[in-house]
Amino acid sequence: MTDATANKGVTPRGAKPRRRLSPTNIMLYGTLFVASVYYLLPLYVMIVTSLKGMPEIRLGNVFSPPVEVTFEPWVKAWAEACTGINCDGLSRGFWNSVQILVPSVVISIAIASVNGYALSLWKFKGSEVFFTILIFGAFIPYQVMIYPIVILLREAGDVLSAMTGTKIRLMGSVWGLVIVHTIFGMPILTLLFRNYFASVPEELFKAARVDGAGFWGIYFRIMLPMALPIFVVAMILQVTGIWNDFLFGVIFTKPETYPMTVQLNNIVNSVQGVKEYNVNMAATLLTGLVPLIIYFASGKLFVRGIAAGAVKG
Amino acid sequence: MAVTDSGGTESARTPAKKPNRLFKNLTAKLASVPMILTAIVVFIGCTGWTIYHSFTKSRLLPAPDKWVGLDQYERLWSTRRWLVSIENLAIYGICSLVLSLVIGFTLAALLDRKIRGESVFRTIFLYPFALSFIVTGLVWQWVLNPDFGIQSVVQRWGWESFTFDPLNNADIVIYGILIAGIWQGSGFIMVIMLAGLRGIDEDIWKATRVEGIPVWKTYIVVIIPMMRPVFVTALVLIAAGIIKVYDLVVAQTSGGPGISSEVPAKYVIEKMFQSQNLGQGFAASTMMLVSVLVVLIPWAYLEFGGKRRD
Amino acid sequence: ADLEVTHWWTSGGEAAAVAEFAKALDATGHTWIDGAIAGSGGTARPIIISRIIGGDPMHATQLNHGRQAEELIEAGLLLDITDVAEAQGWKDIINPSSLLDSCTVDGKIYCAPVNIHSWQWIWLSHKAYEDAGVPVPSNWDEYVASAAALEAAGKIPLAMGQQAWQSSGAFGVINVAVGGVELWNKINVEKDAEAAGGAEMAKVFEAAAAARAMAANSNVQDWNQATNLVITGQAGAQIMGDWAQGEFQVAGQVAGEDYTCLPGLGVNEVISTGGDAFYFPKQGDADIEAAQKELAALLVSPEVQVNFNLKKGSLPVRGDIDLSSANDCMKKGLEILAAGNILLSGDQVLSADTSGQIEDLMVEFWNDPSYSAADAQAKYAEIIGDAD
Amino acid sequence: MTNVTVKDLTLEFGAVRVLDKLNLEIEEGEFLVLLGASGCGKSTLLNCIAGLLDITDGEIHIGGRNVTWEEPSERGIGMVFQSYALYPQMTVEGNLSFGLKNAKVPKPEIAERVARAAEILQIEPLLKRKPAALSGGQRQRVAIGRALVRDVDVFLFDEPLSNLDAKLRADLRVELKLLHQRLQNTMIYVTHDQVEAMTLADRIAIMRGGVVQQIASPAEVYNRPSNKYVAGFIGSPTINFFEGDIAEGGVEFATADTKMPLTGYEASQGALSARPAWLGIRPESVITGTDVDTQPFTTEITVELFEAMGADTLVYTTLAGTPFRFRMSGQARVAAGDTLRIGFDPAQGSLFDKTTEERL
Amino acid sequence: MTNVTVKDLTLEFGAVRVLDKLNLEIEEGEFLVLLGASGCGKSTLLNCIAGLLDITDGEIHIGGRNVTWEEPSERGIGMVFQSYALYPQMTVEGNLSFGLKNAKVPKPEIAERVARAAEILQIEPLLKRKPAALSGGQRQRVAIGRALVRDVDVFLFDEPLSNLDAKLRADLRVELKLLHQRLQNTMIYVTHDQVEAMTLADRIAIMRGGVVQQIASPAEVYNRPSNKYVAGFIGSPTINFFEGDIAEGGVEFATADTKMPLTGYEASQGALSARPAWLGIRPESVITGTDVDTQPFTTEITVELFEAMGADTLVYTTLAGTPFRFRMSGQARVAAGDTLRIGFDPAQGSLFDKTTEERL
Ligand SMILES: Nc1ncnc2c1ncn2[C@@H]1O[C@H](COP(=O)(O)OP(=O)(O)OP(=O)(O)O)[C@@H](O)[C@H]1O
Ligand SMILES: Nc1ncnc2c1ncn2[C@@H]1O[C@H](COP(=O)(O)OP(=O)(O)OP(=O)(O)O)[C@@H](O)[C@H]1O
Ligand SMILES: [Mg+2]
Ligand SMILES: [Mg+2]
Repeated sequence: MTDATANKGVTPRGAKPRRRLSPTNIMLYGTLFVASVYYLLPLYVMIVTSLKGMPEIRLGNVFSPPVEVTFEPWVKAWAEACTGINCDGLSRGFWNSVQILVPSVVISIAIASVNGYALSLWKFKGSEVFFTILIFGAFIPYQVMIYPIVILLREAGDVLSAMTGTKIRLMGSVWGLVIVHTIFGMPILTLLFRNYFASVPEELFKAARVDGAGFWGIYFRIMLPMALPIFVVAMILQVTGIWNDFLFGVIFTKPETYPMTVQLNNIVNSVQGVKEYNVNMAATLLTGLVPLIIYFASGKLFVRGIAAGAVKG
Repeated sequence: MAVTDSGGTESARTPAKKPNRLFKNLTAKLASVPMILTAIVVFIGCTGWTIYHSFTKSRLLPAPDKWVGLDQYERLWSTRRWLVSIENLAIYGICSLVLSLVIGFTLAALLDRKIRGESVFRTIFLYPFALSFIVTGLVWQWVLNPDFGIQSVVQRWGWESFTFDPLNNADIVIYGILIAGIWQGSGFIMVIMLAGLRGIDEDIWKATRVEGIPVWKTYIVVIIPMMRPVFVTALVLIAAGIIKVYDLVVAQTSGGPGISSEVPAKYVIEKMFQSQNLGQGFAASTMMLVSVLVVLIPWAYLEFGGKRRD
Repeated sequence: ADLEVTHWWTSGGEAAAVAEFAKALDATGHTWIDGAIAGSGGTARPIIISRIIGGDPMHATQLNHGRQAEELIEAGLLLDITDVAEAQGWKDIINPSSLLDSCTVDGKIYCAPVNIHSWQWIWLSHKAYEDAGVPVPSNWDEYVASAAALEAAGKIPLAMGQQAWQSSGAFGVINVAVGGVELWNKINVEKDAEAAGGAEMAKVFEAAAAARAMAANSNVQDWNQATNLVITGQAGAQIMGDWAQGEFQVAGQVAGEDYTCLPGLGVNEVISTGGDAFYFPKQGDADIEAAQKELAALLVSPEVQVNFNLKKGSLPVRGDIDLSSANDCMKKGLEILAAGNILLSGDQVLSADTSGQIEDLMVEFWNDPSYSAADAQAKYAEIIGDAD
Repeated sequence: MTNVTVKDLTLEFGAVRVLDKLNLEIEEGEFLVLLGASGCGKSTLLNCIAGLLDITDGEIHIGGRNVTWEEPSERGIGMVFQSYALYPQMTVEGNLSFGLKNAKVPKPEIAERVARAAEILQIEPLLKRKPAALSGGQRQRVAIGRALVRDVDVFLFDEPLSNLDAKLRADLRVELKLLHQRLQNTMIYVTHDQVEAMTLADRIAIMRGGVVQQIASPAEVYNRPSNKYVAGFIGSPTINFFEGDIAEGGVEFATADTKMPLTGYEASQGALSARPAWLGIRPESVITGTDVDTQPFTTEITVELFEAMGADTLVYTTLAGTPFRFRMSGQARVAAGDTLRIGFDPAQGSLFDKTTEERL
Repeated sequence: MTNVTVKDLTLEFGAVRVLDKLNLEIEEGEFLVLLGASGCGKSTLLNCIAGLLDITDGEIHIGGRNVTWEEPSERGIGMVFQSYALYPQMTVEGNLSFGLKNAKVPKPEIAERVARAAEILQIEPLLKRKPAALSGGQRQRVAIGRALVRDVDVFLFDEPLSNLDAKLRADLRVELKLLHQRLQNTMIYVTHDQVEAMTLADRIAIMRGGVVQQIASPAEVYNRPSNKYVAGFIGSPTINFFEGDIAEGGVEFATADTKMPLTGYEASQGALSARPAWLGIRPESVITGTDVDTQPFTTEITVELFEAMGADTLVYTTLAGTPFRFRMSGQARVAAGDTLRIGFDPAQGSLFDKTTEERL
């Protein structure tokens, strides 16, 4: 209506004139902008703080930009900060985290995708029951499970040792941790994959069976290549989840293999006199870097994958 | 492997006989063994183990023979800290459920209005999800610090009496945690909502425009009801997160000031390991489980029981 | 062999002290693998216990000695080091002997005590009192009287961290100082609920309530941040165990000049003899067991004791060593110890569960000004009544 | 009086020009069908008329009013979508009344209008059901009803029947035709089904690449297609084309080996002159049996393949070097390899210029 | 020799019985079309034959072998799906060779077979492309190729053309017919498009609710439908039914106000006896114009509605109290309200018992 009156006398022709600053647009972008401030503020604070020296922090507020930019805290967080008597910062944890991350992500996704595939295309009696249990499992607090799982892993390790004749320890090895991540990642990932594979046209599955492909043939040759978007989602979720994990990392590893989050906790909680906020923030940013980069790099794929898998069903 | 589902050459020689049910889809069943084990051994077995031991007087080590009946539960429900924890979880849970859905949906709806720079905004809203709760807690502890953070900035701007110090105020500390929790998780909900919105038939939008329905009304009356499955998915994800909230509280307030921001998961952990009273911890975790079931079972019944889908 | 040792000593003074152990062990040809877990025993203990239970234990671990390890010992998960103790004659040298008793189950010794920590101290900042223009008090009552002046000068009278163990520890100190040793023993050792609910104890709670008011503006989390408030003169005092001394030391402050320490709050000069001990989970490997025992012996050896305790600010566990290089505060402690004015520590007399309940109560009490002393006392008596 | 006028309508998606200076005049009460291959811009044009797309250039008038800049809801149009676009969580009644409620029409009037629409469309028993509980045809009827209750002058249909099966499609086609006769509204109807177009339309506009190729009555489009594209597009089975030359004076059409008389051909403008051209002959204009000899052109062919479709039989053969199809009665008995005598009148076909492909 | 035999096939989904003791015999080299309304169990039957569904009861033999419990890939069948079901990430070549690779056929032989199939289907230039880069018709051809390379005896088609547009459908129909003539394989073809059924089939099996209603040649099904359902199902536009009584001796069919002679009616079994019945008359068996008077039954009707579809015109009227449709040539000029004289031979129609609805 406003447009019509505003353009009285002009014969309406061609594209409708759009005012850039229409109330709707102001509302729209205004809201987005305010929301952005809320979401960006902490990141800004982290970056700014990590670039300041301690005296400046004590004087100023968290939002003021650094007067004197220093990379000291970053260096310290990465290579010098002490926990106990080890003063090599986060650097040690980084590779440990990578070593934990890669097998955990690969195995947990591999198992969950096979589960989802079996649950959607090769249903058998009772398969839905197990799936339901799995989904309920997503709600059980991890803490409740730690104790029994510790015992289970110990026993499983003993059983394996007895079977193979060599000493195998699941507790305290990367494999124990991989098992734990696989177990706790399973509910959500399985749901994701199940929904995705359920949306694959059934005829494709039938065609492959007529072509003589079996369970694994169809999985590897047909489904896997098609499921890329959902694999991306699963990968992103697992990478962030496992990278950020503290509880399992600390219980199921040893000092030599502590992941980065444990080092972060140590740096942040080892207060030497005053809290070195700048070092803490630098350490925090460094720890979050891997998942952050993954998100920034694959946000689009993530949204697409979610649309393909999570939302249906 | 004597029998395979696809190779099945052996069964081909005895074609007229119906093969044994058990060996049907054998590969599928074998491939599901990890899932079956997880479901039965871990989720059912461990839960059962935990529930059983909640009736014992287990201290540092599980003591299945020291049966004490409901003692642990009686003590649990007479402990102030547990009651506070439950109350906090309820407040945090309801608020974060509602706010996550509202914020997630609103942002998704805004992004869906064919705006410029959609991917920039989307990334901004989503990135906190990449950060752990520990990091989230730390950063917000810092931002909400009364001496350096928002409060001091506003005061420095000249509004001297401005106070915003949720983390040191027992009455509102849980909302301070909520701010951080929402910050971390709502982006993910937004993405899910966005995906759901993208799945809405374009023609529905056209139909409402032809009928002259205002945009906001279309969202509320038409789009949201159509997105029911998406909301359910989001709800499940949020709820699963809420019940587990622990790291965030530890990193941000350690349950303080006092016990005003305690949560059940923290109670469980501390009773189990710090106070070395496994029985008490198990009783508390059993109660958490029960509350999950109370919410989940009616939902599952409505969702799957009433009408059989696919 | 490589010996992995877990502990939660990560603050400045603590880490320096641990480094002494490591140095000593490395000198023997073994390697100290440091498994520090920051964030106090609360964070570290679940990790330590799950690893021991899970069959993947570290080689040695810090635990507060006392009742925490009882069940692990009963379950046969910890190494018996009686032979080391006998060879080294621990029975004769460990002072007070209660420390060794806490390591003993059924006549066998399972841990090596490394230090004595006592809670009964208040640390006063000279700078703060200077700024406030009042003299440094010499006992609790004077201190309470000076609080108003401190506050007027913009100081926090009492620095308190908000971790639960600090709340309950500070209460214990006030309990001993205000209520006396006898009352304390009655409640904590004999678990006399009546005494806990009695009139004398009511005074203790009143005093704690007063302290609560003085600490109202102290919104730091960690104990050493609170100590730092005292060191920098922002706060007048902190009730904290002797480990706080390490922080003063790292900050280069001198007892008597920059700060004053009053054992037993200057009222009842006793010290509790809690402390840390190292336990050695069973490994099932003879070589490693030998190394573990070597480490046990090393921890109690005179030289290591001196070096460690000087850095840590705690008292050595042996009475036969010369600590002439110790500072004022430590010397005060040593004197009290020598005089036998000692008290068992809370860890030794109460189960972790009861301590946990008291901690819960105290953290609530300290942080909630509306929680009346009487209510808190009633709850306290209830807990003592249920204690086992 | 013209009811809907589209003047020089241009629409671009980014750099792609989907509609190109398109002009269209639709009379009041007319049933206009937009017909064209997939992707030719039919839906786009309809959406522009509805105001659902912002046009790049041009004007749109509805009922004499320039509505170029008006909102869809103010243009006096109702629209029916291919996917029905019913609101799934509302009952049929809710679907029908939603727009009215929103426009603050008084309750009794809403009830009355819904009742009337339901009666017209015979969906009264369904009013309390949700769309999920309706069959495809019922849903389509509700979608039409939603436009109906709004009492608009112009109905826009975007392939409203293409999601339905053949039988239902035929039934609803008849219903739509009757509805139009009853309401006498202006209707603009998009489809790519030519049977729908032929049976429903007062006029058909055939589109190709964003441009209208021909706009005329179904018979005209069928019998006198304005160019080769239209001729090939309309008619099933497809028209047969011969490539050849028109003889001087337009008396004859000559392919490499065959000559066909053109006497009586109605040229579109002026007389026929000698030039290369296409001759299009529809399969159903071929005559067999006893009447063959009445035709100006007769020949003998060999049956290569035949399709018996019940009512008709389609015969495939080669004539003048090109594949040639023609229709016979369903009762005819033929077999591959049979020789048949057929005849037709080339002057009843259409001639197209070889290069411009325009009808001559 | 029978190639595919289905014996007492029963299939239940939970409590729902979708196929009910179904029997079917298909000759070697025969082209059998399964025709029926949506949801009648056509796809289910096909899937059972292919081994993709576990049957509840019964037996399936292919080439004389009982394959009831064999894997799909071992049954010697190839299957083509409605949605093509091409593997999207493989090239055309990969799609064609996937089954062979699974069967461990030697490389050179795979290459040879793929080349042959590609040649037959004329898709050689497409071999390196992925399905996404193909048009609908090309995809369908690849899908057929996938069955072709496997050198199977029996081809199963599940509505292979229904996703294509009308034009392409007609073209591929012809190609399929030629392919069958060339390969002489057994083909079982599911559709609900009757034109496809009529043109392609050697025999048509008409299904309804999991039961076969009639199985016969297209002409037989069209001209002598075994019951009222089949008569109504086959033929477009739909057959007209009159309700009435057969007179004693079967000489006449009488509705409330009209009498039609039945002389010459070929009864299915025995002679016609007096009873209530339906008479079905196909729209295309009605004659207008000069020949009307040669017909046993003539009458005068009023045109109520007509649909001009180019080649034909469909006229709607009322005859003997029931709506009646008939087909005229596309060139006929009629208008609503016109009066026309029409005639037909009721004996060429079909009579159905009033209660059993079986053909008499
Ligand atoms: N939003 C869009 N952005 C870019 N191009 C578009 C968009 N919508 C349609 N097009 C293009 O415009 C052209 C016309 O599309 P339109 O939907 O009008 O075709 P149509 O004639 O309705 O086809 P159909 O019969 O398949 O519905 C197509 O080439 C299409 O690819
Ligand atoms: N997996 C299933 N579970 C339960 N019922 C099913 C299942 N698949 C099919 N049906 C039912 O079986 C009946 C026959 O289905 P089928 O797919 O064979 O029909 P159709 O004849 O192929 O139909 P269309 O022509 O629509 O493809 C339908 O009523 C359908 O609802
Ligand atoms: Mg379209
Ligand atoms: Mg089907």
